Amino acid sequence: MNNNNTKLLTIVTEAALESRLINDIEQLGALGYTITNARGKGSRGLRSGSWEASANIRIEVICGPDLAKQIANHLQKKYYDNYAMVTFTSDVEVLRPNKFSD
Amino acid sequence: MNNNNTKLLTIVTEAALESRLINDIEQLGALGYTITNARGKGSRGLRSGSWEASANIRIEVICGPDLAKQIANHLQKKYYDNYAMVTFTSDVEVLRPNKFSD
Amino acid sequence: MNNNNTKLLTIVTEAALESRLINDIEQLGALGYTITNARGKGSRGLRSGSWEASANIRIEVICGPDLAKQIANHLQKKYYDNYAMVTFTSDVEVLRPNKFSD
Amino acid sequence: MNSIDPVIWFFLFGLFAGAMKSELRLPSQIYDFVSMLLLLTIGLKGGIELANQPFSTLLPQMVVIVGMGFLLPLFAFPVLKHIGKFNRADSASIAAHYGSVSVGTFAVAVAYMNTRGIEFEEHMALFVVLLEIPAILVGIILARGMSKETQWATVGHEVLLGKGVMFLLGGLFIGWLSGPSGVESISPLFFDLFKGILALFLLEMGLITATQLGSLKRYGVFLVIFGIITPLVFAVLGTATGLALGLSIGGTAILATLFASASYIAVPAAMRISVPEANPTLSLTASLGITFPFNILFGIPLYHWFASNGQSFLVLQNIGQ
Amino acid sequence: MNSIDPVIWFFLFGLFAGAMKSELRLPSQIYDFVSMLLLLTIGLKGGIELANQPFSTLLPQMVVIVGMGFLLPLFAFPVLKHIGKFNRADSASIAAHYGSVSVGTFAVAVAYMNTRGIEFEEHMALFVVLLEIPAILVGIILARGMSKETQWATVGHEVLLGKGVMFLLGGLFIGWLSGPSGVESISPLFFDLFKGILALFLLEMGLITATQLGSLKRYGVFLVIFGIITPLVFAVLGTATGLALGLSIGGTAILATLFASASYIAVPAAMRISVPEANPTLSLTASLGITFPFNILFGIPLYHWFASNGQSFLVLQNIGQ
Amino acid sequence: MNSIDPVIWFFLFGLFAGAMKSELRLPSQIYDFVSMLLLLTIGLKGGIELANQPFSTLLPQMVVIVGMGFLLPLFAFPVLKHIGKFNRADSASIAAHYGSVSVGTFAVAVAYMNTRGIEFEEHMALFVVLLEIPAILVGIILARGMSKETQWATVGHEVLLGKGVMFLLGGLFIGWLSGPSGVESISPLFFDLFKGILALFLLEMGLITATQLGSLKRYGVFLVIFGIITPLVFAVLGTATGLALGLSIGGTAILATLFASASYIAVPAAMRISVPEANPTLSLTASLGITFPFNILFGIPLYHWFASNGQSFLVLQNIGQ
Ligand SMILES: Nc1ncnc2c1ncn2[C@@H]1O[C@H](COP(=O)(O)O)[C@@H](O)[C@H]1O
Ligand SMILES: Nc1ncnc2c1ncn2[C@@H]1O[C@H](COP(=O)(O)O)[C@@H](O)[C@H]1O
Ligand SMILES: Nc1ncnc2c1ncn2[C@@H]1O[C@H](COP(=O)(O)O)[C@@H](O)[C@H]1O
Ligand code: NA
Ligand code: NA
Ligand code: NA
Repeated sequence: MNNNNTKLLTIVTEAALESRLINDIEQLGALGYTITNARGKGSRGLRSGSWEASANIRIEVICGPDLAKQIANHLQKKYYDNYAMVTFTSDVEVLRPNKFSD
Repeated sequence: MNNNNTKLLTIVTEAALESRLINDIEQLGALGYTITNARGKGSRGLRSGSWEASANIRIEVICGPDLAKQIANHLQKKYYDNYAMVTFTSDVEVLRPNKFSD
Repeated sequence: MNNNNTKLLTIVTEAALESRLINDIEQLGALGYTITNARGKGSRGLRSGSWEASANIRIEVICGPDLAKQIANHLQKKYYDNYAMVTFTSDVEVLRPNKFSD
Repeated sequence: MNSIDPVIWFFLFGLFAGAMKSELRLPSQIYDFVSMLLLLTIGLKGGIELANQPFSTLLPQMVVIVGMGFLLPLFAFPVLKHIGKFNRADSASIAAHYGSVSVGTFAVAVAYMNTRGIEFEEHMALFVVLLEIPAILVGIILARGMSKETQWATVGHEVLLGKGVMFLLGGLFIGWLSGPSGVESISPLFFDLFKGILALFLLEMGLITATQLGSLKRYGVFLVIFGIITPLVFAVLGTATGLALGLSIGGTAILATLFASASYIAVPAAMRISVPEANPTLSLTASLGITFPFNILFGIPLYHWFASNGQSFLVLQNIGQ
Repeated sequence: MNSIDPVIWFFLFGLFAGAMKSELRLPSQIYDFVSMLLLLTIGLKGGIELANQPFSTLLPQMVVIVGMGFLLPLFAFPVLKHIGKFNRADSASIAAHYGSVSVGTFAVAVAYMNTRGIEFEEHMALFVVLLEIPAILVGIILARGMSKETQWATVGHEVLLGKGVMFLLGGLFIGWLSGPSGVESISPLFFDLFKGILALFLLEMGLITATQLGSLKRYGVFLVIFGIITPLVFAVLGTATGLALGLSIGGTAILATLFASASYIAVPAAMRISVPEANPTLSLTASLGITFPFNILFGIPLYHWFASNGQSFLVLQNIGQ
Repeated sequence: MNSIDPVIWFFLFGLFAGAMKSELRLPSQIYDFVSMLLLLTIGLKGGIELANQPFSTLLPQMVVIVGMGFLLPLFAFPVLKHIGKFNRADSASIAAHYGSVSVGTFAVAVAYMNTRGIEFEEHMALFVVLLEIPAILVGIILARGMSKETQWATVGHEVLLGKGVMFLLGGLFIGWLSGPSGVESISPLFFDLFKGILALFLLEMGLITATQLGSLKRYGVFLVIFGIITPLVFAVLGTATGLALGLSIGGTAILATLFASASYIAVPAAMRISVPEANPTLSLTASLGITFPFNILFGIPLYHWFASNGQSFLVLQNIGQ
């Protein structure tokens, strides 16, 4: 594991945003993403996941630190005011870092 | 990303504990959490997730380091003896750290 | 939290590999794992999760740094050429590190 | 006691289980399955009627219904904005919910009529589909104005290709293209199981409604009053429309129920994307927490009474002339 | 060969697929769906019978059944503790499992009687509900003593509002309130599909049972013997009770089956929360890995034989007097 | 217009919804549920026929069918390798897909015959099971050679214990062991709902097919031609085989459809594990993106025409002799 400069950006948000977010993330340059279904609670209240309207998703993007920052800032500007959304970033090591950034 | 003092606490445990754990976590002061369904194996054997009795959940809490420690210790004391449970903590960066701790 | 030498290895790959991977991971010495269902996109295209053939899983293994490296290398050698697969590693703190490595 | 339909008991059971914070829960995938079956079945029923009757007979009625679909949210909007003091986006979104229809409420009304052997025009299911969409468009225009910025292509995509509308329209076309005899082979799943599936759907709606009740006190008394008065007023409009169109008593009562009902599947999804600044909890609390239970518990019998008396009134008038 | 019910083959198929480590798997959400339908249907059947018969006729029987529900775990506990050498919590938990009932086993017994045209009292479904709960309370008391620390409100919440009990009680009340004619419209889903749904449920139980078999050797021979002897003894008690209550042969055989059966839905969930120090693998291995297959494969025909011979014995005695 | 079966409309609806990138989606768990029911039902039907007829009558036909199951992929392989210029693994994998059968296509063919009142031998369902497996084995051998390294035990495990094959075989054995009267009690779920369940399955297949269409242009024109010519050629072989075996017109048409159909459940799963170097997108694009829609939209009526004309031809020949 030869690189410590790769980031894992995690986004937890409303399931209704899935296709929009994927569009945004890909347009900003991410080469991949992983999605899992989730439920939770935060400043916008309980999202129990019992039906579409209250379902969350959890998106993970492995990318370089600049892109991670860029995506997070873009999402904050575009969605934070109106949608339940949380993003956080952590350091990860990958075997082939160039797979995750052009 | 202006802060390196936020923690991500992850708890993997039996689905039957969901409502209790949420209670505990909120009472200790967490402002939110995210839950996904999971399955797995550990010291208490295989939990295949094929029915309620063997289903796991994976709870994530973003919070300050003190609260993370406090929650982990509380869970250890209260549940480790009798339940399948694993907790781990990692460093994360968030855009608005004050969202996750009072 | 008394230890900073534990790793969280995350593997995102095709659901069809589940039983094989678990076998491999356990044989290499991991004491546990956690699995969630996922979908995503990467160099091998979209895996929408709408049926078995396109479903992903997300496997997490908490273990020592050597084992993490060993598992990641083993998977790279055995599966990267033919399967959609991504692995990444991060640092985690656990309460009882000896629970995760012999 | 026997006069309450068992599907209503399923709703109350869900409400109770939710309010008691029981462990009872339906997996969201099962909710998806059950609501898909419900939407497809109603679409199929509407489509079969389209196949049964010459299109030209139905067209005038359809035009009137679509017209009312555009009007209803326009009635609700000023009340919400000026009396309710909601901001523009919230007013528009709530208005769209009430201008549109609730498929669950429709299904309960149909069950009500069937149980009592009350006849109604089978093409009411077609009206459900017709009433679903106009209010969404009006809601978006009310929120944004007719600004050029609005990406109408995207909006159209969101509205028409949303899950709820797609299943209804898909069922409609399949029913229309296959006709009553063609659909026979799939009727055990879609028609024979319908009431049972509706029972499960209502059980889940009860559970979800229970979670909405918590937000009720936060949003105060106006929302409660609005959530009860609006269906009553709209039901009167629906009764008048039904009688004007020459519908039977049963048909008129169902049309009144449709007008009185508020969407909680298609509209919330569309608003979330197209009017994101509207607070979704607000509209769902009203439509699901107040209007839905009000309609299925008290509204439908009342609207039936509206329709019967409205028609007697017309008959008397005609005699008087 | 034709004498084995197809639903049993589904169980054996699941068992085989699980034992062979095949890729065959039911999503947990489908298991939830199938078990929900099963529980609701049995509750509904019990409720319809409550509506059919004057409550006063059933009350004496109900009191006896509830009383036995409290007694059965008390018989099992000392055996587990003193002969089985299990600790207090484990003994209490296993005793609660065996004192309570298995809804799946009940459904198989009903199918057995139906296939053979054997009559039984329809209100047996009511007994399922009645027998579900008392053993849980006894189990908790056995584990903790009557200590003041026990938060009985929480325990009551856990027990009554657990998924299994809620669905059974919900179905019961809905069936009771709607009556046989009211429930007719939902019968295609809940009653016509019942045997098919039971088949899927048993397929899944076979898969799950296969995973339990692995733990068998770890827990040794006592558990196997206990898992076979207890149902036999409890079935004798059930036969005696049924005959004492004047039940038909079919009814007596079903009551014997209920006594003989061990819970694997409601009780494990309740024990996990209320007696957490009990090892859940232990009780599930016994109830699901041994007693469940024993009962549905061998037990039910045997208990039917118990009931027939018990009644002949009574008849002979009466003649002799 | 009425001549198109409604289940086909469901497929086209899914295709449209997918192509328009609508929000319509079935949870994967519901897809699992629906395809499980489909596979079990077809297995059950095959098994019932095994119980109905003396095994010795069927055996010769079964041997021929299995033989053809081994032969078909051998015909496809050289075409793929030498004309299509695919590498060894891809050629072998695609050949295995086309040598095996599609359960969905079979179900549509059965629906087609039923709608038109065309008789066919009920044991065709048995042939589905028989044709499922041989092509997989041939595919693996074609990819790897008969090398000693191949862990045939593992391969056998993968093939026989894969989900699709297990459900078919499980249903087959249950149907066989229970017989037609035994299976009656579970028929409301497995048989009465069959066409409805098939409709949902085809809706989902439409959605999935839409996602495959995107890869079509990437893989060029050979794959499209192969995906249409192969079913035609194999259908001719199937017609000949059917007539040779003395099957009815309906039975011959269904056998032709089976030969013409390409697997997208059992074979992809087996190839992914046993021939991992084969590109799964390639074979699924061909089998699901081209051959499946071709067969259900155009193929089945055509193969019916093959069978009718083939038989007339035989009759004429016999008269001529
Ligand atoms: N402190 C937190 N820890 C973990 N997840 C959170 C936290 N806060 C919010 N979330 C997740 O993010 C979603 C949106 O958060 P919010 O915008 O704060 O309502 C919630 O529904 C949770 O799933
Ligand atoms: N080493 C590990 N890595 C990842 N997940 C684990 C590990 N050990 C346990 N788990 C998860 O935590 C659950 C409870 O663990 P345990 O209490 O050790 O049985 C398991 O069912 C797994 O889902
Ligand atoms: N950059 C990325 N970030 C997050 N997840 C990824 C990324 N690339 C690939 N994945 C996940 O890993 C799976 C396999 O990746 P690949 O082998 O690149 O197709 C994908 O289906 C995604 O779920
Ligand atoms: Na309305
Ligand atoms: Na018992
Ligand atoms: Na074929």
